[in-house]
Amino acid sequence: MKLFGWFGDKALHRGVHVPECKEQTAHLPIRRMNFPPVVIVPMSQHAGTPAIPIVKEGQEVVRGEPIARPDGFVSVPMHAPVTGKVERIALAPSARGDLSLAIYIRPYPAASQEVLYGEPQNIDQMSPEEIVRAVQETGVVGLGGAAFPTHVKMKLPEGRTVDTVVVNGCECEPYLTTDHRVMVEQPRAVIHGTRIAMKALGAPRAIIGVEDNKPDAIQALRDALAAESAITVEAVPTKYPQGAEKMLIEVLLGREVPSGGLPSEVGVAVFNVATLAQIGDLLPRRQGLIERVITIAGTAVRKPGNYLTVLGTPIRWALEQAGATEQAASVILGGPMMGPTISSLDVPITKGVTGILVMARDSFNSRHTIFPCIRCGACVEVCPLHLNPSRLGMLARKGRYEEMESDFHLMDCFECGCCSYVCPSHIPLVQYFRVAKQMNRERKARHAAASA
Amino acid sequence: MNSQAPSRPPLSTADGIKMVRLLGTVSFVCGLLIVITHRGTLSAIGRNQERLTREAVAELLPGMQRQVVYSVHGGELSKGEGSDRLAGKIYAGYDASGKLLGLVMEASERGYADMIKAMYAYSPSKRCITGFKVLEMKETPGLGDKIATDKNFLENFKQLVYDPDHPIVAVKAGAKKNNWEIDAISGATISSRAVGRMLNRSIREMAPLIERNLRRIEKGE
Amino acid sequence: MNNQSLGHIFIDALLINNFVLSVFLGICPFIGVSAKLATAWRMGVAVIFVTLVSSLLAYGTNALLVVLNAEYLRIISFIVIIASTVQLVEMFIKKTSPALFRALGIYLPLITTNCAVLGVALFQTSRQYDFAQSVVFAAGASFGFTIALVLMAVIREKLELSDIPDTVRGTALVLLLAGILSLAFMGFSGMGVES
Amino acid sequence: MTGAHLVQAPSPSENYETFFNGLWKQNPVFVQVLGMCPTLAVTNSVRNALAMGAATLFVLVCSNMLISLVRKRVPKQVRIATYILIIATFVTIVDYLIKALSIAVYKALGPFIALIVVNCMILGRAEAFASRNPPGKAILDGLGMGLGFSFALLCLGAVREVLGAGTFLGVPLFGPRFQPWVLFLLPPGGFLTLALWLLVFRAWQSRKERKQEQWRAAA
Amino acid sequence: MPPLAPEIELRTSPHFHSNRSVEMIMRNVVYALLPLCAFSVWNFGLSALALILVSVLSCLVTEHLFCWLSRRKSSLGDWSVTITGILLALTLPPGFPLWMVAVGGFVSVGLGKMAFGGLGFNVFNPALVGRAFLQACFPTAITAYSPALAKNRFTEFIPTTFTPPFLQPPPLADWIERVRVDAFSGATPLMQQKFDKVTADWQPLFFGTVSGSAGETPALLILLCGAYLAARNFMDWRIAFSMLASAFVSGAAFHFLNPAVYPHPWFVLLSGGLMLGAVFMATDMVASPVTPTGVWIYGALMGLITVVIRNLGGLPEGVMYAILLGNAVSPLIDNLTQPRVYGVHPRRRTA
Repeated sequence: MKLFGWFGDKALHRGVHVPECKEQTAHLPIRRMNFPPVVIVPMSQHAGTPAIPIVKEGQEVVRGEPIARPDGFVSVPMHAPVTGKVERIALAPSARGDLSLAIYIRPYPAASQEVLYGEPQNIDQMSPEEIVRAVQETGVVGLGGAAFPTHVKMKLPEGRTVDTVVVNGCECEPYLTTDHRVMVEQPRAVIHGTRIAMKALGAPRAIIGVEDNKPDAIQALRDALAAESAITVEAVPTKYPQGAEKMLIEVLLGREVPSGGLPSEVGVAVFNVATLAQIGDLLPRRQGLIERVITIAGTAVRKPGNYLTVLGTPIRWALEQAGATEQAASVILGGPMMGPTISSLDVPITKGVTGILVMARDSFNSRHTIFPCIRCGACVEVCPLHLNPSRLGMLARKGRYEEMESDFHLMDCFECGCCSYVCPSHIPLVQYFRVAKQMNRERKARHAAASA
Repeated sequence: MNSQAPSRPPLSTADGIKMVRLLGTVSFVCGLLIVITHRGTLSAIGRNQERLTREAVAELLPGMQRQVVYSVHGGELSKGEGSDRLAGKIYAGYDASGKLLGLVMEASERGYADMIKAMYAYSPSKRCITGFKVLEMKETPGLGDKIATDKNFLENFKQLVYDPDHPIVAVKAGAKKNNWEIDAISGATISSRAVGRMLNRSIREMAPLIERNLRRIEKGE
Repeated sequence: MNNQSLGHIFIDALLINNFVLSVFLGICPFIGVSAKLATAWRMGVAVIFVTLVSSLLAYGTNALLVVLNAEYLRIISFIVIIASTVQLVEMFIKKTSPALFRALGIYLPLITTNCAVLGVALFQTSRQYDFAQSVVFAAGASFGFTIALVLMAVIREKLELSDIPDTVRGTALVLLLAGILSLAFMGFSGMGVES
Repeated sequence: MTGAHLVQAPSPSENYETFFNGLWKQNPVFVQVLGMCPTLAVTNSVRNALAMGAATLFVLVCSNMLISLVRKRVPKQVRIATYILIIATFVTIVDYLIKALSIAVYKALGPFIALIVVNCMILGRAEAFASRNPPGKAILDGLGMGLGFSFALLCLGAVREVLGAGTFLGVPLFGPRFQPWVLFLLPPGGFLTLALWLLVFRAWQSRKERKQEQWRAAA
Repeated sequence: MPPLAPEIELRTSPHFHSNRSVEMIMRNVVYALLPLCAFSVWNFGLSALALILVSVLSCLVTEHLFCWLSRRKSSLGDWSVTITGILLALTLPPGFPLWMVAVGGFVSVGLGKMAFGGLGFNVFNPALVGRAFLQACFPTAITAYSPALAKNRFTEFIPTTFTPPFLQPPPLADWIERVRVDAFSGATPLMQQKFDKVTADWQPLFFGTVSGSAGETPALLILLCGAYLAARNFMDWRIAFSMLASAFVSGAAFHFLNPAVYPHPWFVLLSGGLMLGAVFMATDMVASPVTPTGVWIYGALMGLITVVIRNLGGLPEGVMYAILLGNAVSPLIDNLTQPRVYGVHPRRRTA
């Protein structure tokens, strides 16, 4: 709660101001990372059904060649990130902790790594349906972290229209600067991708929302746009979690996505800038997604920066390249607000990984005693969804998970972490909510099993 | 009581008669018991009540030998308790020689906690209140309830003048200047003032009636 | 005759001499039915209903008893009135609003032994309230009961999320809370008395 | 409204047990939490507490006896009505008796004498015990419960009078400069004192349980 | 890259954390209360100092005792009990017998806080529970006020301060006669207004050089300390503001209905414990609602009750009762004003 409200309309009213910590990498141009000795391509790098391998062990693959086909509509193909030999197809650990099927490819050290696969296609002559199919072929998923297949977002349910495409260039998580660098270095790809998305959805206009702590990105995009009128670039005041799609829609358009609903219900589709940059880049050449930009930063890394990394690169390799120091004590996949710490370095970088933070011990003041909730209401003030984390937390402590869902909208929470961030009692609210959601899911599954 | 079964089986006529008979018997026994108690205690209760008021009146009118009760009906005075137990009452007290010592009346007023009920003695000849006694109250113990016990406070009512031009009123402790004022108990202003108001209202209502009927009362008719 | 104004009587029964918190009537349901807000609220509504009806009936009955000079039957007739009022209200609600009946159903029989209801009838008689005063008094008393019950229920629901020490849990806790609430309600004493 | 207690019939093995059950083990106030209203309302002095206890004891014993006498003839359907009728009768009787004996006590207890009718303890004993046992036992049960109730009232009354007024049965205990804790005479004091007694009772019981467990563990 | 192996840190997000903590908030409230304590000592002398010290000490000891009894770690470190102690002292008359203060401290912490499970779980403001207990217990002693700026206040104690335990405090009238510097008669400005319809000037009320409870008099200083807390976001200014505003508005309504009886709204605002209550006690986070709409309703309700009790009730002061009643209603307010969750149409209430 602040003494003075924000009277400007285009800003997030809730949420928090977190330390940005972006100066470490924001100015560093994207560099290519060396290929690892082995790449691990999991079949499930996206939300939806896992892909099905179409290669065999021992088979040679060319960089860019499809190696797995989608299983159904809500699924995407995988492409070989490197030219090399399929070493084995086996279960591999993932960052979530469980095992999933993956294709291990050993790159040929001497082979050309130019992408030879793919052929040009003329997008202007394609129908929206054809674009959706083409996007699925590229294997592009939401690169902002959610990893939801992009073509699914481009396919509207019957009778629904989208009037605005919102391009999410906020990147509100501290430390991360991948989207920032993509906007600065590839503004044309972003805009091209935006046009493709508009065409696929039949949307007459698009807004690129960029937080005002990235003036160079805004400038680059505006320069690339020239006199174009259908696409506009809007600077929004920096605040976390503005990069969440519901929040950005509210800030830019003043529309509220119904609880449990999709943005298309209010005529909006939201895409991450990096996602659209990839589409703008890959679609005309009919190529697949094989690499992405990640930020490697943190307090225990010698060469922080934005690295163009082939998908499937083991994190251990990536950290060796960036030079993690002796002090490194924890590795966070993604940003410090929502990213999980990982326990194993032998998991690969997948399509949804936006960054890797290598932190020295005690980089965060996280060793506090937990006090009981003193009902200060700070969490209620910051929750972007207007939930009541204080009450939710107290219910969670007593194990009253069902009530949390039925009466206090637990399922709306997207775990942005604002409540935990501000809590003076240091209650790990978000963690409570994760547990509660999981317990509810398990209970429902049990019920379903029992009634079946 | 949740043990009461909500569903009842249908009753036959014989059952019904049995039930009525039983209830009748029980009611009869109960009624008998009540009536016996009522009859048995009636005189004791009457004596008790009479003694209570008598003692209170006697305390307010020292030296009283004989007491006559008048009841007030619509601005008229009539001798005896009367049938209407809600009517106001005036107790007249006489000394051994039959001279009127004073009149005792009841008054009540909202105090700090609940109604304060009190009796006071009034001397028609001196036109002043000569005694005061609290009958019932729930004033704060140790504070407001001093109106019944505080010596200095009760001293006020030894000679509190009824003056038609000046209302009886409680003033701040120690600020009493006129003999129609009451020195309040410090810290118990509200209770003290309630007493003042009570007396003022009651005496203003009763004094004209008493003036009119003074002759009768003096003779004890 | 009692000369108090209707407003006084209402405020007095509602706040100053709240039936539960300072006259100690209806303590059993106050302790027993105050664990959940929803049930407390329904109990409160049911009590308001029954109290108002039985207060009217008790007023009439008392007048009759006075005329017959049979005041020794007062207690018996009052308790009979209340028991039958509860039955009547139950039947009436069942006929007119089955939904309400489902909500209130299980609370209605409990009201028979709620001393607040009998208390209203006895107090209005002993204080010699007239008809309007009786109604207002019954309304104030039953609203006061409901207020206390609802307040206690929300507080107890809140405390369910707290780490109450084991020794205090249960009736003792409710009584402690009632004590503090009663302290807070003392602020109303002397209300409306000229100072 | 603790219905569970109402159907808890005491073990009928011994008269002795019947009597002491109510006095201590199943104490209506401290254990069963019944009859709260008079417990709180009239315990601001020992005298009132004792008078109330005696009145309740009288009603309880008499109604238990009468109900036990007619128990075999009462059909289920009119059971409660009969009990209430009987209880109300004895309450009326006690009302008049107190009025005849002492107006002062009568005034102090006020409508709470009449409210004995709705004391759930009495109806509870009628339903749970008197209606299932012969008169002798019913009287014993009534005595036990009534004395247990009076004992609880005395406990409260003693604390409240001693602290609140510095007196016991009207006799000053501490001399004139004692500062009375007026709160204990006021309604909040009733709640707090009862809460305190319940805590004491609870603590005592849990200690006993702990000891028994230890004893059992040792054996 | 060899590290990470032996003692890897596994945390859950968010890894960032603001630097605020309960201990820090509570400590700052204590800082904000210290000027009030200092003023109180200057205004009332040694007795006020003894009062504050004994009150804090008894609260600390009680909390420690209860922690020990329940075999928990001592919670003195979170400073919250210190606040309770100071607040309790500031609401008592400066010459309040110390043994009663100790009783009050014990009741505040024992009954008002630890019985409910300690910090974060108390339903009512602990200091006010203690104060209400004392008010009901010792109505005479708690209305025995001593004059402000008395002579010799730094060299002698108010005679009632060292009353032996369990005995009544001696009467103060003679002592007041001896030490007073103005026409003080033992009544605070509020009492004078209530019973004698004498309304005090605003300057002494504003600067606090009047009789009253130990820390409630300096309106200006309380506002400044509150402003510090509000500016550093350690206090919900909306509660204090809405309570004061509502008291002002309802006070004005009464005043303009009958100016002869009811005081001017400025007097309502500056006199008695309203400022202290609104700024430091109504804003007690634990006992107030958390919802944004709720806090406004909560404050407004307390302001209204304060004025109603002051103007219509039997007591000169109603802030304490108003806040306790507000505390009691606050869970209900919380339930009824749950924020409308983003994307949930139409407005749905959760009970």
